[in-house]
Amino acid sequence: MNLDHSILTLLILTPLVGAIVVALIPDREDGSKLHHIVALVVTLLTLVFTLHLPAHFDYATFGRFQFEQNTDWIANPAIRYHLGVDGLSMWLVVLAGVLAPLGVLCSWNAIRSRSRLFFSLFLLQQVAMIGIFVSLDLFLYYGFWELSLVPMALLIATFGRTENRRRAAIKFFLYTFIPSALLLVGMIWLYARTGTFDLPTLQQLAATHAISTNGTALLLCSLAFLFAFGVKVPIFPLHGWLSEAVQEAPTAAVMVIAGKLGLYSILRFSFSIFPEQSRQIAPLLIALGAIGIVYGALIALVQTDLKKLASFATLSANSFIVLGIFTFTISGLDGGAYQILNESLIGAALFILLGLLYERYGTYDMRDYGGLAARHPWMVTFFVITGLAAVGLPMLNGFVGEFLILSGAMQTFVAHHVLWTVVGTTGVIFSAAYMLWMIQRVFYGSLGLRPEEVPGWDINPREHVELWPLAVLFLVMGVFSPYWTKGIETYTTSIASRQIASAAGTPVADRPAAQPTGFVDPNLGAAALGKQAPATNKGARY
Amino acid sequence: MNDTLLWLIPTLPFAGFLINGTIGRKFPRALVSTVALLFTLVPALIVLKLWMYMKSAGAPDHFTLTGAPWIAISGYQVNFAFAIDHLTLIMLGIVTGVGFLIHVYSVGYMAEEEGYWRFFAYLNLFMFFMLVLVLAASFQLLFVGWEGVGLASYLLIGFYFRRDSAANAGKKAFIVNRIGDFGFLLAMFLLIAHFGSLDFANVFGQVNALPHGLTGGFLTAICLLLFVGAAGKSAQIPLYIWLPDAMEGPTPVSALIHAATMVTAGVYMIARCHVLFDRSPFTLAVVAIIGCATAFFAATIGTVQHDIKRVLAYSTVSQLGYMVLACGVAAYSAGIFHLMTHAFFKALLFLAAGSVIHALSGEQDMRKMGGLWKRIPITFWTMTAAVFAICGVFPFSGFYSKDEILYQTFIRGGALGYTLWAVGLITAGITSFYMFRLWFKTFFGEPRFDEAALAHGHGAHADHDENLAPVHLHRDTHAVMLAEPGQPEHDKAQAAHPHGVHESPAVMWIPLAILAILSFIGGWVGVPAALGGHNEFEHFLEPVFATGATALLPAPATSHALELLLAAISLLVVAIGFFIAYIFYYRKPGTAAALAARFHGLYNLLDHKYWVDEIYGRLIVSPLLGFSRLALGGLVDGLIVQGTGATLAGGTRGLGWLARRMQSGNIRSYAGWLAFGAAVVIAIVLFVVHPTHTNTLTLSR
Amino acid sequence: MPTSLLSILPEVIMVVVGVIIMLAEPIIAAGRSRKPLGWLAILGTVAAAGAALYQHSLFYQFQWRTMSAFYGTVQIDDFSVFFHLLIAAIVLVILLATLDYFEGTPNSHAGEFYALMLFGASGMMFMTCSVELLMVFIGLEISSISTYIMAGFRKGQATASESSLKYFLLGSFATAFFLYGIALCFGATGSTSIAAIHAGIATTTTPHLAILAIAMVLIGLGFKVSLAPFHVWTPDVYQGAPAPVVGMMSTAPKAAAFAVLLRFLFNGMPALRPHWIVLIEILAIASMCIGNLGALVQKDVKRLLAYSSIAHAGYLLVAFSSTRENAISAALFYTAAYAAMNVGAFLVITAASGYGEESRTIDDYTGLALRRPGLAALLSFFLISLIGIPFTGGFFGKFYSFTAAMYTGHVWLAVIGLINSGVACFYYLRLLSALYTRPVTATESTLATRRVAVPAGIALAATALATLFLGIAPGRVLHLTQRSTPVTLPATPAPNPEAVQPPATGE
Amino acid sequence: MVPTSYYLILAAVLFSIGVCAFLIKRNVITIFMSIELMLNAVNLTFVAFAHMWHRIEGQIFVFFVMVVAAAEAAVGLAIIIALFRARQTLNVDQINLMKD
Amino acid sequence: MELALFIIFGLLAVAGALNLLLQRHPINSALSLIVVMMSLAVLYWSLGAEFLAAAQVIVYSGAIMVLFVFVIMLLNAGEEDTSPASKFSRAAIIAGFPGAAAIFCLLTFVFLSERDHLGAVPIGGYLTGAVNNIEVLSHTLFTSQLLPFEVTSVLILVAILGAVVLARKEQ
Repeated sequence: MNLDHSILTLLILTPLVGAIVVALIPDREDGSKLHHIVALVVTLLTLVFTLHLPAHFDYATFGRFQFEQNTDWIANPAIRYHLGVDGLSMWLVVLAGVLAPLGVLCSWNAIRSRSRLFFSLFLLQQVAMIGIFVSLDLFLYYGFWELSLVPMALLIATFGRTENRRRAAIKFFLYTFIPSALLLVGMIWLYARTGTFDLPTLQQLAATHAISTNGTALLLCSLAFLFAFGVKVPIFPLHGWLSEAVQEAPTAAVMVIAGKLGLYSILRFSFSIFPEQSRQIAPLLIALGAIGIVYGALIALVQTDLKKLASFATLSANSFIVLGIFTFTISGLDGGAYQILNESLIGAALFILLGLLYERYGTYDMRDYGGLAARHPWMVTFFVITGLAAVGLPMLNGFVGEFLILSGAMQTFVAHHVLWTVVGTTGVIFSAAYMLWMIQRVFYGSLGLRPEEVPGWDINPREHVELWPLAVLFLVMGVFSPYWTKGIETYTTSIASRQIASAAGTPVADRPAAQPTGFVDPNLGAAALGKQAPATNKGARY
Repeated sequence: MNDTLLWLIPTLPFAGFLINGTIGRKFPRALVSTVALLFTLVPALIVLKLWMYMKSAGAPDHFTLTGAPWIAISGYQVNFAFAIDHLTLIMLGIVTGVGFLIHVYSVGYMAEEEGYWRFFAYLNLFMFFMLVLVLAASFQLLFVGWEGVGLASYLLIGFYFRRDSAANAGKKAFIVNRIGDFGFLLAMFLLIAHFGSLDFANVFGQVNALPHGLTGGFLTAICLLLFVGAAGKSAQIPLYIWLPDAMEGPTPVSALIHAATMVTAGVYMIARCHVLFDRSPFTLAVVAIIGCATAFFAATIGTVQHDIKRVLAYSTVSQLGYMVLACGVAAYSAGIFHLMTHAFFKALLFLAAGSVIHALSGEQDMRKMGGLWKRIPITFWTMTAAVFAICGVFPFSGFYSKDEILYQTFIRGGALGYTLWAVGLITAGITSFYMFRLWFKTFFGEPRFDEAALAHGHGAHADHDENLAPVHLHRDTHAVMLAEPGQPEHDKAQAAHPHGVHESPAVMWIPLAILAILSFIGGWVGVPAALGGHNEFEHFLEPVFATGATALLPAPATSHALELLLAAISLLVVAIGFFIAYIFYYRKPGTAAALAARFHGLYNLLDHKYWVDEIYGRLIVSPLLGFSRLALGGLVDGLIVQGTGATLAGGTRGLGWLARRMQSGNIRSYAGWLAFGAAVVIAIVLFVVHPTHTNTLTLSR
Repeated sequence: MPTSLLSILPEVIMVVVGVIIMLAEPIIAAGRSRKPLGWLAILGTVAAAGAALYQHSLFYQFQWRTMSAFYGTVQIDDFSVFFHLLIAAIVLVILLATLDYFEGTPNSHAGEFYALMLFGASGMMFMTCSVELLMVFIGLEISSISTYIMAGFRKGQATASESSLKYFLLGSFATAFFLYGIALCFGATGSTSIAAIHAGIATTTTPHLAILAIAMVLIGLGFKVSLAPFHVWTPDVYQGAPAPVVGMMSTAPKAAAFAVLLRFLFNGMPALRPHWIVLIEILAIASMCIGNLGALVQKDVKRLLAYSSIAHAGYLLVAFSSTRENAISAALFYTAAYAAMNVGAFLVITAASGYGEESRTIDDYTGLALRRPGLAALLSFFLISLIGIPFTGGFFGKFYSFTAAMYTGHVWLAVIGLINSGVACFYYLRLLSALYTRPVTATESTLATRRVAVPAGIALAATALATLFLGIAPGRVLHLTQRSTPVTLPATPAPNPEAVQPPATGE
Repeated sequence: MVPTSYYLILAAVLFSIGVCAFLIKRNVITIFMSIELMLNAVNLTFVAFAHMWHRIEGQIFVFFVMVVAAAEAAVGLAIIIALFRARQTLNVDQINLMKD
Repeated sequence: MELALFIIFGLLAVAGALNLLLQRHPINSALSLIVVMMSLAVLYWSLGAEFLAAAQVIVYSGAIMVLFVFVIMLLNAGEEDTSPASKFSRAAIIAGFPGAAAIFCLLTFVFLSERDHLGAVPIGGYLTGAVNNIEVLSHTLFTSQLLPFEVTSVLILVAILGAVVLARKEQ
């Protein structure tokens, strides 16, 4: 039997069955780790299954989905059980597979009581996440999208750190749910117009302008989509929920709370169904992305709470991706998509490390820390590696993504975009500042208050198992990026090339390779650039 | 030439880093140093072999090694590729040679330190990145080395991380470098946008293919941005502030990274990109002015410093200014020449200073030195060679390189050229003054240190803060808990270390000696024709710099007589500097203090380094943090972002209270609402008619 | 069996079993358990459901679309069968849950309760199959009066009798409006039969009376289904009434009332759609907004669910803005989905708080998951369904409703509705997250710790499964609801709406 | 000849007075009476329409309303008695345990 | 003549209704309601509903109102509490009375605007001599309205059951 036709279902079912199994094992007071072990086995199994995808993926197939499954589910409305992946979603599925065992491992000691609840919710969250990545039916996707909210909200509400947890959970839920109500309106509208929820079909209809001739309605609908996704990312200034949720959520949950779901959704749905509307709105999003980068970094710079810092760092990092994908250049899209993977891994590592600190010293307040480098040489090593990956040190993964994003933004050759690229690039300065500042406050200098009172221990073997794979991935993904980007390109080329066709109206190949007269100093002649309409298509070359 | 061997040049140090970095803490010290030295020596030997190959007849003057792709997307690809030409070769020689010597020196210098394995791991990491930097065949790979050396620098400056000042200095270095990188990155983005590649050969080829008259425009933007990067890395105004602070690192680090190699990366980069810079006269002018200003500015600060390493740090900034100035007047080979000689003598200066500090068990303040020349003669003599070299005393190496720069500046002509020359000349005098000041204060006069205290104190290094000695780095937690503050280690260290002022061990002075020889003769490869030489150095680099716009411009008129005259003038200036120092610090030691009291304002200004750090703090850092905290964190995030959500939530809740108010619990009021509602409903039905209603679509389509 | 009897067979069974229980009740000694009577009632309900299915099978057998009896007073079609089954199912589940509810409580009148439940159900069933407004009125009164009584069943509690009184007085008040509406309808068309009204609207000389009649009928039925602004009774009555009764009265009579409304508007008054459509929109928006806003500030769980039921009535009413077929199928689906989840929620409350209802506020439910994880999980599931998270019945209910509205271009209705459901999740979540939070104070909350009885467990499982089924395979039920549009007899061509345009109101 | 509309308006007057009485009266029993008044107003409308249309259904309806009113009265008064037993009051303003 | 009859009993009915509203003691209100009902009985008669007129007197005034009076006596209900604690409900004043007035106005507006189509009423039955009002009524009751008639028994059953359950005194 060929696994290719059922692998995606298997991927969804494995954690689901796992969740049910975990839910059936009763809680015991004696601190048994049965739930942990079952969850670990399930997540590892899922990881193994996800690896089937890159192993059997056809990298030569562009713009088409693979491992497809397409069966009837509900006749009316026409909802199909349609799964499939392309290079983009494939890697995200693998990412979800990688993060899950890490989540279980980092909860090993953090979750002592009510582990049944924790791990069933955690596995449900995993189901939803994989489901989001593999769904090709808009409705099915929406189902998983909403499904992802509940376990997350409950995880925050139940396993939150402080008394503020319920508030944070509700805030998280509301912030995500209300916009997704708009998403649902948009979906229903689409359905009412087209009678289908099938993404490939909708994509074709969109390409032939067959969804609607009402431009305003389409734009509004695309905005509804974008708004829902943007809050989930979160895009500045829609990040109101992020800080509290990150502060409260247990490490395993925080690893998947922001970024990839929203960004993937923008890439997959906004860009596919509303190609022109997305480009219409792109200047705004580029601006917001650039502002978000600086904004998040600057606020992170003045935080004293580690998790709050990390939350704004997340905002900043996700803003890079937003900036990248809305440039609609291959470079920006590739970099953005790649950076989703990177940022998730880096964020996971960062939150795991913060969790380790919290496990030992019970606080996230930086002022209570200091001088830990001597006590935890391994921990500081991983912290520094993670920090460097986050600030985009070359040879580590963050750099490749950031570089492609920003260079993609520059390639748009629109004065306005160039300006925002410059603004966004300052993010590399600020990100270094807050990361190093954090590392210094926690690890350098003299021993802090908490560490003086509480004995800590360096990283134990289990924690090594969590962190080494991530550290190695940082390096490998920073050095061998083509392995990932070639998969991602099966997606991005279709998105980016369409823009060129629609915007320039001239075939790419016709353009001369270098055209000195068209060059304008962007810093000096930004205004002049606006007049040179053809110059805006310079990115076409890439 | 075997490709594999070439690949080994950078990878071996990296392997050394991995070995020492992961399992080094379990190694005995001897094994750590063996690994570190071996993995630096072998590349140095390979470079030697490469050198001989390149010198051999029939060898290409440049070639490229291409490896696996690093980033490959549609329309843009960058590979792991190394380009080797004569410029690279010189840099390779400096990096591996000086690097190896400093490694050797460190074995002795760091012998007693905790985190020995860590130190060598970082040093090897630095070597790796520095080699990548000079070997890179594309901007992007160069950037790998560029950032990587920054990282290594960060780690090494913060080596004594217990000390807040060290940690701060490391952070500061990294962040200021990042500002430079910001420019570098933008330059790269513009390059990609315009040329579609970051490959040196590709980009420079395209630039050379541009019409000859085309200068400026976007090229100016790119060059200015590149120069921002160079200014960060090579500590030029306004980004030089990190370098003096970087002296918090162990002295060998200062020698290797913050004097000989890393800080010259900016100069190297400008030289490497000369094709671009040649297209932008405006940028070149900026480069020259900034370089010259930096040279002068740093030199003036150097005159009043008391910390021996800080004097050297400012002199480094100043000398880097000379190199940048050379680049700015398109005398790239002169810049590289000075880079090389500077690597020799400045590394030597630092190492010798380290030896002094070592001798005085950690004292860095020159006011507490004096009369050391008899006590530590090897150090004294080697240092003397270095001081003469840096001051440009004939025939020490510095003389040739510095004079070449001043000469090239002069013949550039024009008001700018002459001004720059004049400033450069004055700077040479100041350099001579403060270097001899250091020389006199350290080695001559009455010993001002407390011999008794030295004899009884333990032999910790300057880099140790007594209270914060970094102990137990490789101990597990329990040991930390039990052994705080680690007395046993101290005792052991004391027992092992000779007391009192002492000459350094052989493993330290042998590198000093080698470098002293190099400082002396290093300049002889570039003896100008005016002095009867052939300037072989310039000719060696000709294949590299012969391309580009400068090569197309008419060469400025040269004259041997002029060159000799200028050399004589500069020697005179050096002599004046020497005499002032001699009088102030040897003959009449009180003069300096009196002058300082007389010109109190000026002295204060210099003593506080023109308050530049404070100005940056007040004008940039504090406002930025305040802005982040209050405007962004408070106003935008608190009020607008969170506030909008809160207002919406609160408003909704308020409406909820209103809805609740309907619910008074009284049946009569309920009936009232019902009646009211009924009236409204009736009114609506009677008076409001839906204008259109469509019955076109069905659910079951 | 004569057709006439066959057509009211479910109701007859309910009434007969009810009478038997009523008669048997005094025979059983005072202290004895009334469980056998409960089982009898359950049997009767099952039989009634079976009868409804039998009617349905006859349609298949004879290819009937409808079956009319008693001079056209009642009309059995798929529509009525759907509601018969739904009402029977609700009553069945409630009966299962209440089997042990009264045990151990003196003077619980359990026997009378079962009888009233059956009588009330028969009234609701009559409402759904009547096409004669007089019959509707009688059915409505039977169902109302029995619910008035059941609301006050825990006589010891002061709140119970207050709840009963409020419900009764305001209910009668609304009934007067409903009756007035029927009277005006009669005045406009000279008949009280829906088919005749349909026909009469076309020829009436006094269309204003008919329009007025719509308003009055909507007021009366709007009260029964607790549409804003006729919702004011809902929170108080739900709070005071026994939880299982609330479970019943928040679903079954509402379903019946919606059935009447559907028949009345879509079969009786389609010609006047331009007049009532605006009203429907406004009532829907008002109900959604007021229901959700009111619920935001509630502390009492039953009051909270009361407000939520107001909002849900609004969501359901959104469907009415669509075309006839879409509106009816969506509304039917919503009714079923809402019944499943809401009954389920109230059954959990019944199980958690018992007869005495010691646990009332959200705080009382804090930490439920710690002691009774199963109940907490079920309640979470029902709440999730009420929020409208996919793969639950509640979601598809809303989905069909809003999609239906979208088909006739009521985009803003859908937008407002969905934003409302976003707001709604706040209070559901407050309860939901409380379930999983450890209580702050050390004092044990008063949540009962006794086990859930087997029948109640079955009832809970049934509602949960129904909610899940509606969320996973909604197509099955939707298919049923789409076939279940009420039949208009005699089928007359739709009159030209222009003919009934009222004269300009300025005169 | 009396115009039918007069009867209808009279019914409307009585109905509105009934509504007002419901709003004003404090005694539960009186409030219940005001409902009866409203029902009577509706009955008058029915009869008037029955006369106008010459159809007996209107009168039949009134007949049923009377029956329902009787039944409601029985139940309603029973509820009032039960309430009085529990609360010892007939004043609606004091029957507001549940609010908000 | 017809008009005079209508006006007299119409006014009497309105007066009775207002008296119901204004009287403080429930017994007085009950008696006022009986006046309304009696007046309506006359109007029923004038509208040709002889049976209903009789039923109004016997069932409504006779049975139902007696039940009311009985309960008033049973519960010993006195005059209404007019203490400040029991003032008008604010919602009733703000919303209720305008609402009631509006309802009246709207109804009247409609009735008046449609008055031409509504026609006029001659005194006596429209069922002229030939057919008896009661005969038609009973015929209809047992043919076309048979089911409601039968089902009403269930309603009454429910009412009895409810009354018993609610009013029974617990031991």
